[in-house]
Amino acid sequence: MAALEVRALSVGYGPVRALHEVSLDVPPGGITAVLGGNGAGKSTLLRAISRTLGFHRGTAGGGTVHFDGRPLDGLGAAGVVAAGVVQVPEGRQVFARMTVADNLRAGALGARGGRKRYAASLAEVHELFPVLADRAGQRAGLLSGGEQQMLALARGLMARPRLLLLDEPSLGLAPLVAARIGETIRRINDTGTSVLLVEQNASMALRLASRAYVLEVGEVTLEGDAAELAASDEVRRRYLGVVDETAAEDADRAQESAPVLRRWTA
Amino acid sequence: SGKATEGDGKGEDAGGVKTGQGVSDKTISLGVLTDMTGVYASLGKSVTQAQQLWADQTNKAGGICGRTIELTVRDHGYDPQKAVAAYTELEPDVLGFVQFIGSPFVAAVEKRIDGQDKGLVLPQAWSANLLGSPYVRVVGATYDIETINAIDYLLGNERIAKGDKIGHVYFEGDYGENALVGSEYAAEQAGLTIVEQKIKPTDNDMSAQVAALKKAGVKAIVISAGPRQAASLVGVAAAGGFNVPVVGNNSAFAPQLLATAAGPALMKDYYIASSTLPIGSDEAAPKKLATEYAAAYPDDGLDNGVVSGYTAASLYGEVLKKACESKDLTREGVDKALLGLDAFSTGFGITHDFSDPAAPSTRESVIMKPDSKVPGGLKVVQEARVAEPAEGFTFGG
Amino acid sequence: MTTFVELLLGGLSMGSVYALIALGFVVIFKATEVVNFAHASLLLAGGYVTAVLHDDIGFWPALGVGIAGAAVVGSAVEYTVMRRYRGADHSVLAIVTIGVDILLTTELTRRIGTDVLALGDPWGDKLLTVGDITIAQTRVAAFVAAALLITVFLLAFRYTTWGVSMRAAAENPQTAALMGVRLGRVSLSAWAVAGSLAAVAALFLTVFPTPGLERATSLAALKAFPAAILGGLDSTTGALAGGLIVGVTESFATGYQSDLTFLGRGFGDLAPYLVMVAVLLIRPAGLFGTKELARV
Amino acid sequence: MTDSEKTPGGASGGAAAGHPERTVGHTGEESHPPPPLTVTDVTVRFAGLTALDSVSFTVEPGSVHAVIGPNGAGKSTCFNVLSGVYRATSGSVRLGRTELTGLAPHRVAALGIARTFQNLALPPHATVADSMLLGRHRLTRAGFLATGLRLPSAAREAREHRARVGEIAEFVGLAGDLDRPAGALPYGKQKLVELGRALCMEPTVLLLDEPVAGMTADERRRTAAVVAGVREGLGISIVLVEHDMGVVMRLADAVTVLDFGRRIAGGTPAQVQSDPAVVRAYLGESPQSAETAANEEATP
Amino acid sequence: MSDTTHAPAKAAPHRTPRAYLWLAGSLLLLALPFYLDRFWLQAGLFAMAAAIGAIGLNLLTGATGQLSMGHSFFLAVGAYGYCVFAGESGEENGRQLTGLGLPTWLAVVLAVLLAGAAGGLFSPIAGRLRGAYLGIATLALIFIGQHVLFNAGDLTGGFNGRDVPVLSLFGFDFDDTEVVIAAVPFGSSEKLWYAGLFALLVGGLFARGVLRGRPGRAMNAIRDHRIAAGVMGVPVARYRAAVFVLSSMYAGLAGVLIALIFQRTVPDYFGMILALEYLAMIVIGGLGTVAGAVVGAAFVALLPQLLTHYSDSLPLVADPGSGGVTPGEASRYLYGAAIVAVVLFLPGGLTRLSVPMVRRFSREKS
Ligand SMILES: Nc1ncnc2c1ncn2[C@@H]1O[C@H](COP(=O)(O)OP(=O)(O)OP(=O)(O)O)[C@@H](O)[C@H]1O
Ligand SMILES: Nc1ncnc2c1ncn2[C@@H]1O[C@H](COP(=O)(O)OP(=O)(O)OP(=O)(O)O)[C@@H](O)[C@H]1O
Ligand SMILES: [Mg+2]
Ligand SMILES: [Mg+2]
Repeated sequence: MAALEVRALSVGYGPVRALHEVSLDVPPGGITAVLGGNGAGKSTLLRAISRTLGFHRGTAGGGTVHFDGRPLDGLGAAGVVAAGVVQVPEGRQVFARMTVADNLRAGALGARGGRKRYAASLAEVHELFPVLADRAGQRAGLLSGGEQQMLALARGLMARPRLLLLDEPSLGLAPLVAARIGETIRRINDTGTSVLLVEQNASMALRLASRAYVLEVGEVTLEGDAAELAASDEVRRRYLGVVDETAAEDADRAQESAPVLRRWTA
Repeated sequence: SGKATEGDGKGEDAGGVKTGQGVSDKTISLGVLTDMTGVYASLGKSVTQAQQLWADQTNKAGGICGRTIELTVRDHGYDPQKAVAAYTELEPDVLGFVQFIGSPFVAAVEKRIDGQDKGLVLPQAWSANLLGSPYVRVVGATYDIETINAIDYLLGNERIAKGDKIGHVYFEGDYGENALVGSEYAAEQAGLTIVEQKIKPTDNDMSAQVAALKKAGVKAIVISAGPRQAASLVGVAAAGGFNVPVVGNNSAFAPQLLATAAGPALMKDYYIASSTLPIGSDEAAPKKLATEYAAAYPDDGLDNGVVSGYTAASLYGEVLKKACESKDLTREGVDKALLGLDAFSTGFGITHDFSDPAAPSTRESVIMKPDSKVPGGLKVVQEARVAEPAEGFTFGG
Repeated sequence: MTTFVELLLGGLSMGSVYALIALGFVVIFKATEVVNFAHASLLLAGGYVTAVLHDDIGFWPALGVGIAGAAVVGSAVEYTVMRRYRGADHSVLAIVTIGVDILLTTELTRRIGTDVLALGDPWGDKLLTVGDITIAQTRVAAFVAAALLITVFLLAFRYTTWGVSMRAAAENPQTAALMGVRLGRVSLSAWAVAGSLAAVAALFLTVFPTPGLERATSLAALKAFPAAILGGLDSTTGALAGGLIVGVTESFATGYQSDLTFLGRGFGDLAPYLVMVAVLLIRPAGLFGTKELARV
Repeated sequence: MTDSEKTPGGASGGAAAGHPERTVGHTGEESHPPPPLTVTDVTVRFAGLTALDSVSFTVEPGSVHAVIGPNGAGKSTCFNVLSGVYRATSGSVRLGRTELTGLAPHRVAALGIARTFQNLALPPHATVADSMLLGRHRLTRAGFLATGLRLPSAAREAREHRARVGEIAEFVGLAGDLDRPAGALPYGKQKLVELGRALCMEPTVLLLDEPVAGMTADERRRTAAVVAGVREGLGISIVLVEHDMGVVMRLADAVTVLDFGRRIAGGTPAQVQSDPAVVRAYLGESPQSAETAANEEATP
Repeated sequence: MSDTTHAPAKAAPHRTPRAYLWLAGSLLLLALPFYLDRFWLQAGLFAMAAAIGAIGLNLLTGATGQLSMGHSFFLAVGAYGYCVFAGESGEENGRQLTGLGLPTWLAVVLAVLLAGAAGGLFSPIAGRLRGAYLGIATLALIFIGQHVLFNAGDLTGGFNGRDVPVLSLFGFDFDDTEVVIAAVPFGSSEKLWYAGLFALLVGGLFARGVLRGRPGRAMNAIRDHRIAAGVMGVPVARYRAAVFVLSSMYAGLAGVLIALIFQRTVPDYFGMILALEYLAMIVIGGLGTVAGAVVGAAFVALLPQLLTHYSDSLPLVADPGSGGVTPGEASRYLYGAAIVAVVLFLPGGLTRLSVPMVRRFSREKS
């Protein structure tokens, strides 16, 4: 049985339809990747699972979400966290006026376990991102973009979730760190946490994941084993950036004829 | 349009009585512009209920000029815009106003009253600024006179003497500043020095004022503020062993205060000057009013607002009767009737003379002292009289 | 000199009452970033309950019920009104609290009517005298209560998960929800706490030297605005400091009124606002408030 | 009342009035290269932290200059100094001969320096068109009176500039989204709005802070093409901060590498990429980054 | 009147239902003085003045994000400024009052400018503070204003205020001397009605132009992201100051109009409650738009009047003094509840209401 089971999920923002009958699984202890271009609906999918669509004036228009057989649909956002599902949101969203340390404490609010567990989690994320230990007393809003991303991720890890929803965790991270994020995800996964990974760095995502889905304009267009998907032409071209010779030439020509911006004359 | 055909409402009834706005064959409408939800709520409530009581009694006794009295009440909550709006609303439909609380609002419409409307208005305020209009008439001594009388009481009882300093704690605004004119005049006459302390209606703790007055070494304090300020002042002074007499204007007392921590101190050495006998007086008229009011409004306490509201209403009644006799119930008729009224008394200890719009209707004041045992919480310590300096006081100087 | 010390102490003691009121603003602001204009009516509610009950059940139980009652009123406001606006603009929410304030104040003033209610406190008009200096015992009690409560909240905000949840929810409700913060519960608790604080403040605002609780009592709560801002709207320490500064300023401006006549009489009410503006010019987020972030 | 500070002519050159060296260009034909942007010994300190430590580099006219480095190295801080948001503790920044240090942001903008924000700084409710029109603030002159009284000049100006906004939106690929609120767009598109808004300023120097973050591979390629197109078409200088080495390699003419606020390397992309210090501090030997880089290089 | 309905007939095919609504609304507003009592006209005039003031506040708070709780101060500056500029020196109510005796039209202009200048003086403070801090700092203005109004007696007349000189334009006096037009006697309210409508129209259109144009975008940018606005070339400090000045000028104009309606300035009026009412107006109507300000002003200014006027016929209301809920209290309950409910059920303000309605209307037509 799947840890997370999304069935025929549809979501709209007012008149805008963002997801249409999306179904997807995250196997227990597995990593599932979701790929898709801008506006495909990846973040919307995660919001629907974590029950935070309301904050964006979005509404679920049908479908079900189950986690370990329990429906998540009736819960509030905090209830979902209590069930063990934690989302690291897109675009950092650190608590800018709180210190780094307090951000991490906030991350642990939904976690079970006492002081010891907290100390252990803290030590772990500090080891992972030493800069967060150095800057413990600094207000999070003053961190650099990448540091904020690390904090957002670390904050999510503090909750010790059973299912981690990651929305572009490597956004804005230096290559070295991005690579480390990959390792971390794998390590977390090894300890039994399932992961639903939305990531633009498709090569990393597909390397980590066992299953993968491609979303386009709110619908699943491709799905399957991550390795198989990585080999498909479509995915290679659009998400891995691997281009065969003729296509490259086409692209170059297309660029030539692509709209050029004239200078502006008053 | 409907507006165009509307006449001025003037006419004559079967009995040959001329009528105008607010008077029909069956009723005489009077307006009440009061404050029952704002800062003067406690005054407004007593005054309005007393006036309603008067109207009911009058109607039961057959009304005036064969007509029943109808009061239209508007509660403006001490909001200028609402007050002016309420005046505008009622003015075309009433003969005049038996009550108008808030002297700034009276001032705001005074031009209209004097210029076109000419209906008789009895404000529940005693500022000398209100004098001078033939239509806006103050019933009782103005604050300046009242303050002179109050200070004279202290002098007469040898609580203070020439050369002393006395403190004056007063509200910013009409009331306080008019009272200050009186205290300064009295001080000048008696060779006293005034130490001023201006406060706002939102100040409830008089500790700093007491400290300042104590520092200045005053021998007595005049307070021209609200009941709460008086209570705090007297309480703080007494608790701190600063034992000087305190006198206040008629608005500086409410019987409810006697139940608070300041109660004992108030009963010790605090005096109030006023233009009526207290409701708890043993005279016939106050006694009767007290009984009837208590019967009509069993849940509400007695205070001096009841007396002053009832007095104003009775005055209006008297004027209407006189106007009826001269067969002219128009606004002009009412005004004329009032000017002819030079000895009006309702048994509350003071006789009023309304023949001069530029002077208050009396220069006398009764001096009272808090006493929790009497209804209304005040007993008389000195009957109505005019202090010598008050006789010669000129207004607007 | 005695006058100076007396005014200073008088100011400090009145200031601690302001500090208590300001603390109520701070709690709501920290939890929701909303300036709560309904605080004055919570204060009236707490005071009213205490005042009507003390005769029957004694002062301390009455105070307890008053505190609980105001907490219930606060929670009810949160539950029935504020909750429905989650995510709205903060200035919009401030306006909503004005509406709530009008409703509550109208109801309470209608009940209080024209009465001046005593709270039945044990201190009465007793004074504490040290040398030449006297100060009302109620005010000493106020000072102690303010210092105590403010310390408690300072620690609570800093060290409990409640404090962290509150700040997180205020800053970014959505992300806080993603961290498992129950937004409803957090703001409910904040309103309840603000209500209880208001009841305590109401006690000290209406006992000697002020005559008692009456309909205009809530106006005095407005003086806590400059106090809260001056200290920093999101700082408990700031509430204390701001309250004391406002109290002392007011006391001196009034006490030395005769020496300050060139500023116009009745300057005492204005002085706290002038001090507030002066402080804000130097420190735009108050003395202890969190400075605005300026990074992109 | 704000009209006084407008650049006369408001043309593409956009150099400040009173800047003697460059009179403002008016036409597309004219192709004066923009003046060089020189950063000299810039140091920025925050309480207990040196975010930039005596950093110097020069952006050659018309070139793409990449600034790379680990997270927290000081790249965005550098942008903040260049755009007047932060004031450098010491050092100087010059555009041609004009000193920028100490100028308020809007004065820097008036000189034709435009930027995008790493963490997005878009109004949540305004439409994409309005957000982009904001970029044209410095090029337009209608003030309170002119717009309030609806003078024809204001209407004409608004029309012209809306047309140009349309062109730029078309160019960056937002033509279909002009009437949507920017806040409701997906992350990647919001980055494009930022880019479009900066282009709307008709800048002489364009500062891009991670323009392709949050995009898929082919979106990155497209955006990179847009950036290349900007340089081609407008001949302006571009300073680029980006963690995607593929994009950096493809676009940059020169690279400056920062680490802990210090400049640790500089040169052509190729030189930098093989610099051991850079590899150690930033790139690492991760197969992934090499892979992307290689892929990108396959499409020159 | 038949002319007016005929004239646009040619253009009719292009007219949207919205334009028809506008037309009908304007005709109604122009005709009202012929039908309404002074009370209602006065209520309407208060609403117009409030609308002008609220437009100003919406420019500042709604569009630029600078919370102001001191708006009534600037209204006071306008009102008293007019009195001082237009009034004559002399004694009034036993007080020596100073007045410059300028022509009244000039006094209006100068009063508005004076209010603007007062806003300009405060702008250094406004430039440094944000959010609730700015809001409460502006509260200081009210207390300063009240202090001055009470203490500068020779300018303001103190507690009881001073008389407002009658506005006179081209020899036409806006006073209570009756002029009969179409058999309807025109007093000050009827005359001022048209002056008020004109001022509101001009003020509204001006603000709308500003909001929809370049300054409006810059103002919104400052509200949404101050730093980004600066980087985009908006001189933030200067703009904030300019908007403060402009907003104060609107308040000044509203103040002048209010003074003319009152015929007397009363310091009590310009207090904190009024400032909060203005905030309520823009929130209830809709933040950041002219229509929002106007609708909100009408709501806040007229609702209490309606409630008190008809309170006698409201159920559950007892006679004053009988111990039940008095009309005054009932109207306060309803007013408080209305604020809460409007904001609750119409997030974005009352003006949101009209959008779907007009849309539906036009759909049905087509
Ligand atoms: N708050 C909102 N209001 C209206 N429409 C929205 C909102 N949020 C997202 N959308 C729309 O829903 C669709 C899906 O957006 P979503 O943010 O889920 O995309 P995404 O796949 O996460 O894109 P990206 O990779 O850029 O983050 C898009 O068309 C977007 O415009
Ligand atoms: N206003 C500030 N106050 C305090 N520290 C700051 C401030 N701005 C930046 N810093 C610190 O300066 C360092 C450099 O930040 P900067 O944003 O320039 O990094 P960056 O190179 O852009 O990193 P990234 O790639 O992660 O965006 C960081 O450690 C950051 O925490
Ligand atoms: Mg997304
Ligand atoms: Mg950065």
